[in-house]
Amino acid sequence: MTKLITRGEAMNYIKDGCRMMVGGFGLVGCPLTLVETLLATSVTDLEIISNNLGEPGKGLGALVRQGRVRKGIGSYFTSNPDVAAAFNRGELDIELLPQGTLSEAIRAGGAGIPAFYTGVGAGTKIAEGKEERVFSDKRYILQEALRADVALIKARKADELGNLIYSKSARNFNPIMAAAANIVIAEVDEIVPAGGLCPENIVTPHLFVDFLVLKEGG
Amino acid sequence: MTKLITRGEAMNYIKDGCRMMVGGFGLVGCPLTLVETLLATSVTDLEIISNNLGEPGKGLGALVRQGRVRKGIGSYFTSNPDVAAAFNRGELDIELLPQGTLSEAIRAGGAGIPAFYTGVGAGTKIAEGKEERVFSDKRYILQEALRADVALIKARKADELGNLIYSKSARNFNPIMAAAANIVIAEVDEIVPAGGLCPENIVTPHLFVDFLVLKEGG
Amino acid sequence: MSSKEVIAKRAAAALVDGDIVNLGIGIPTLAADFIPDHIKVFLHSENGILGIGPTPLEGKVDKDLVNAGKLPVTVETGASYFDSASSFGMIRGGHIDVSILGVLEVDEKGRVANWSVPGKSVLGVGGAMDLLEGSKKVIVTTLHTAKNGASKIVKDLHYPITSERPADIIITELCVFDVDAEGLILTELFPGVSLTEVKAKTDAYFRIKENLIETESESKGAD
Amino acid sequence: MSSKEVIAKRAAAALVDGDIVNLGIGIPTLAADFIPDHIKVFLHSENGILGIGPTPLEGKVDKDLVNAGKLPVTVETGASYFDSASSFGMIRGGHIDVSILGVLEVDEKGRVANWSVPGKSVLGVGGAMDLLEGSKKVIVTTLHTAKNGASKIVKDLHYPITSERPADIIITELCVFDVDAEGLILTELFPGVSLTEVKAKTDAYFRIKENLIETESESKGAD
Repeated sequence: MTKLITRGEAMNYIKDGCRMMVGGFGLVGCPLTLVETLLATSVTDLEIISNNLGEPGKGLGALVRQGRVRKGIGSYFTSNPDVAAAFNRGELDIELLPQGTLSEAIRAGGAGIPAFYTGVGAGTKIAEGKEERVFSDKRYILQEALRADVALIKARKADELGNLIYSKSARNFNPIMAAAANIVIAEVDEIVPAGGLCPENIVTPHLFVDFLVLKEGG
Repeated sequence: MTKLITRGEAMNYIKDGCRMMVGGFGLVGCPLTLVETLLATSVTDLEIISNNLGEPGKGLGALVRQGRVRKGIGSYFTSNPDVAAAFNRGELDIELLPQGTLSEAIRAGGAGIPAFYTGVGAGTKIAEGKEERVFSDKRYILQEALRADVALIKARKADELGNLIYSKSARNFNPIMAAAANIVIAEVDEIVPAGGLCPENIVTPHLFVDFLVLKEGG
Repeated sequence: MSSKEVIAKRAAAALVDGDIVNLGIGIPTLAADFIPDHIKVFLHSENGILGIGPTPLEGKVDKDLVNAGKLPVTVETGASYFDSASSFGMIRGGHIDVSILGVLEVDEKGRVANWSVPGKSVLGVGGAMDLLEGSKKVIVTTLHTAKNGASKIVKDLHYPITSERPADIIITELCVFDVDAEGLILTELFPGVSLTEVKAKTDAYFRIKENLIETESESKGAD
Repeated sequence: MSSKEVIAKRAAAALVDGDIVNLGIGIPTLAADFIPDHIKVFLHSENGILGIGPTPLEGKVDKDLVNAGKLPVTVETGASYFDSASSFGMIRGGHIDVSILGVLEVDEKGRVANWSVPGKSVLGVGGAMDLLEGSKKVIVTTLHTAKNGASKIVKDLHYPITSERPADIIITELCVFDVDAEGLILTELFPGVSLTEVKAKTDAYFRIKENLIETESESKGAD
C-alpha cells in the first residue's frame, strides 16, 4: 500500500480536458517537478485552478505559452503577460475571484460545503452574474465550491502513509487543495517512515493524499 | 502588552445575558478552571455554544443545575439528564445542530462567512424551519454562522504573545472558537517565552487570543 | 461468538486494505477486534483523530485522548490530530471510506433512524447525520429484532430519519442485505439461519439474491 | 524625506501598540520602516504569515519565505504560518486591526478603486477586496495627484470600485482626511502645505476640521 510513484506514473492521472488544481503562490509552493513533467507530455485542454498561472514561460506559465490551458480560475494573473495575451486572443478563458473567495471555495469543495456567502466583492464587477443576498442589512454574494479531478500539490515532507507538513509560506493553497480533488498527488522533498512526523504537527492527514512523488533532485 | 490575567480578572468579561462559546468535547479540552471560576460568580442568563453542556453537575453541567443557562446551542446534550429536565420544565432553550454543522457554523463565524449550505440534516427534523435549496439535484439546508461575545477555550501551551498549541483530542472545538468570539480567553497549562513554539506548529496564531489564564494547579 | 460479535466480525470482513473507517458506538466498536490481519485500515474519530489504536491498559489512560464515545483510546504510529471543523470537513467532504453505524431501525430503502426516539425530547444528534451523509460507504450493524421481538428492518421508520441517504450494507446476526436503488437484497444467510426465519423476522420487503445458500449448521459455514 | 516617505511615516504613526497590520505593495510597505520604537505591531501577510520581519540580507534569502508581493522576507520571533483559507479567514473575519493600502483613486465617500483599470482586461484582484472588506481599520496611502496632475481624490471613481466599504483614513503627501458616514474631513495639513493647495488638488468635496492648523515650514511641523 505504498503511495510513492514516479513522476512519470503521476502523469497517468492527468487527462486531456481535465480540471486540475495546482498549489503555490506564484512559484512558491508550486509542485515544479510535476509541472515540468506535465510539460513533457502532450496533455492539453486543461482547466487549471491556481492562484496564478505561473510566471512568463515558467511553471504553469509554460503550459499557457504552449496553448494547453483552456481556462484559468484564480485571483491574480496580471503578473503574467502571456495570460493577458492569450485571453485577449480568445484562446484562454479566465474566471477571476478575490483570493479569499478562491481559497474559501477550494476549502468548501474539500469540506462538502456546496456554496457559501461572502461580503467580499459585493457591489463590484466581481459580483456580476452572481446571486446577491442580504443578511443583517449587509450585501453578500453566493459563491459555489470548487473541486477538481486532480490536484498537484507541494509539501516539504511526507511520511510513508502520506501525512504531510509544509515549509513556511510555501504552505499557502496546498493543504486546502489536498482535500478538494478526486486524485491528490503530492510532490515532496523527503519521505520519512511512519511515526517520523509528530501527530500534533501534521498539517495534511494522509487520508487526503493518494500519491507521493519525490521532487527532482530533492 | 501581556495577555496573562488572573482567573478572577477573566470573569470581568463575562456579563449577565451574554453569549458564550466554551471549548471541549464533554470535559476533554474544556477550560475547567475558567468554568469553575465562573461558577463562583453570580453571572447568569447565559447563552452557551458548546458541543455538550458538561456532565451532570460537572463543568458546564453545574451551571445548568444552578439554572444559570438560558439557552444551549450544541450537538449532544443527551448524556446530561439535567439538561433534559431543565428543557422539559421550560427553563432551558435548546438549539440542536449536527456536530459537523455546529463546528462549521463556528468556523464560518470566525472566517467572516455569514452563512453556508450543507446537505447534512436535509429532509430530517433538523431541517424544520430552515431554508432548503437544491444544488445539482441534491437538497441542502442553509445554516447561518455562529459568533459569541466571549469564548473560553483550553490549550496545552501558549507563548507570551498568545500563540497556542493543543493536546491530542483536547483540541476539538477550541481552535475554531478562538476565532469566533469578540473576546477570547484561553486557559493554558503552561506559558513559554515567544519563540518557544515552532512557527510551523502553531495551531492558533496569537491574533485570535485576547487573554491567557493559567490552569489551576497547571 | 455472541450475536453482536457475529455482526461485528462480518462488518470487519467488508473492509478493504487502506480504508479510512469510522466506527459508531456499540456493535461497530467491536468490529475493531475483527479486522483481518492481512489488511491495514485507519480508524477516524470525529472528535479529531485519525489512527486510533487499542484501548489503553489501566494506568496508561491519557485524559486528553478519547474517542467519539468519550472512552480512553490510544493512537497508532502515523496518527494525527485536528480540530472539529476539519474532522467534519473530512466526513462531509467524502474522505471517509466506510462508516459502520448502529441503528434504531432501517427501512426497506435502506434509510436509517439512529438519533432520536419520538416522544422523548430531541436533545442529541452528535455526528450521526454527518457520518451517514458523507461517508463513501455506510455499513449498518444491528440486531435483527428489538428486545420485544419487533423487527428492526421495517417497511416504514417509526423513528425520525437520520438522512435521506441510504446505507449500502445491512448486517444482522442472521444475514446480510445489500442496498440498491430499489431497496434491500438478501445476499447472505449466516450458518444455521433459514430464509424462513429471516422472512419471519423482517418487516421490510426485500429481494433475494439468486443462488442464495442456506447452510444448516455453524460447522459448514463459510463465514 | 520623499513624498512617499512622508506618507509612509504618517501612516505608521496611526498604528497603536499590539496592532495586527497588513501592508499593501508600494507606499504601505515603506511604512514598516517608520513604525515608532515604543510600539510593537505584528505584520500579517495574506499568503500565510503572521510576524513578518525585515528584508533578508543578500545570501540569506529563503525561497519558501515571501510576502504577498512575492518578495523575500524574514520572520520575527513568535511568527506563525498558515494556509491561504485560514489567512483569508483572518482577514474576512475581522482579525486584522489595520490594513494600509495603495489606491488608484478614492472618492468623496472614502471608497476605493485599487484593482482594475478600465479598458484593460481584468485579470488580477488578489487580496485587495478581502483586505478592504474585512480589516477593522483601513488606511489609504496615496500621492495626492497622478503624474498628469489629476487629483486622485475624486468626486466619482473612474476605475472599478474595490468594495462598498470606505477607508477610515486617507493620507497623502499634503494632508490627512478622516472618513465618516458623510464623507471626507480634512484633519491635518503637513508643514508648508496650505489649505488653498489642498483645495486646488482635490476633486472630491470635503469638510474641514475646526481649528485646522496651517504650519508654514517643515521646521515648525509637529510631525
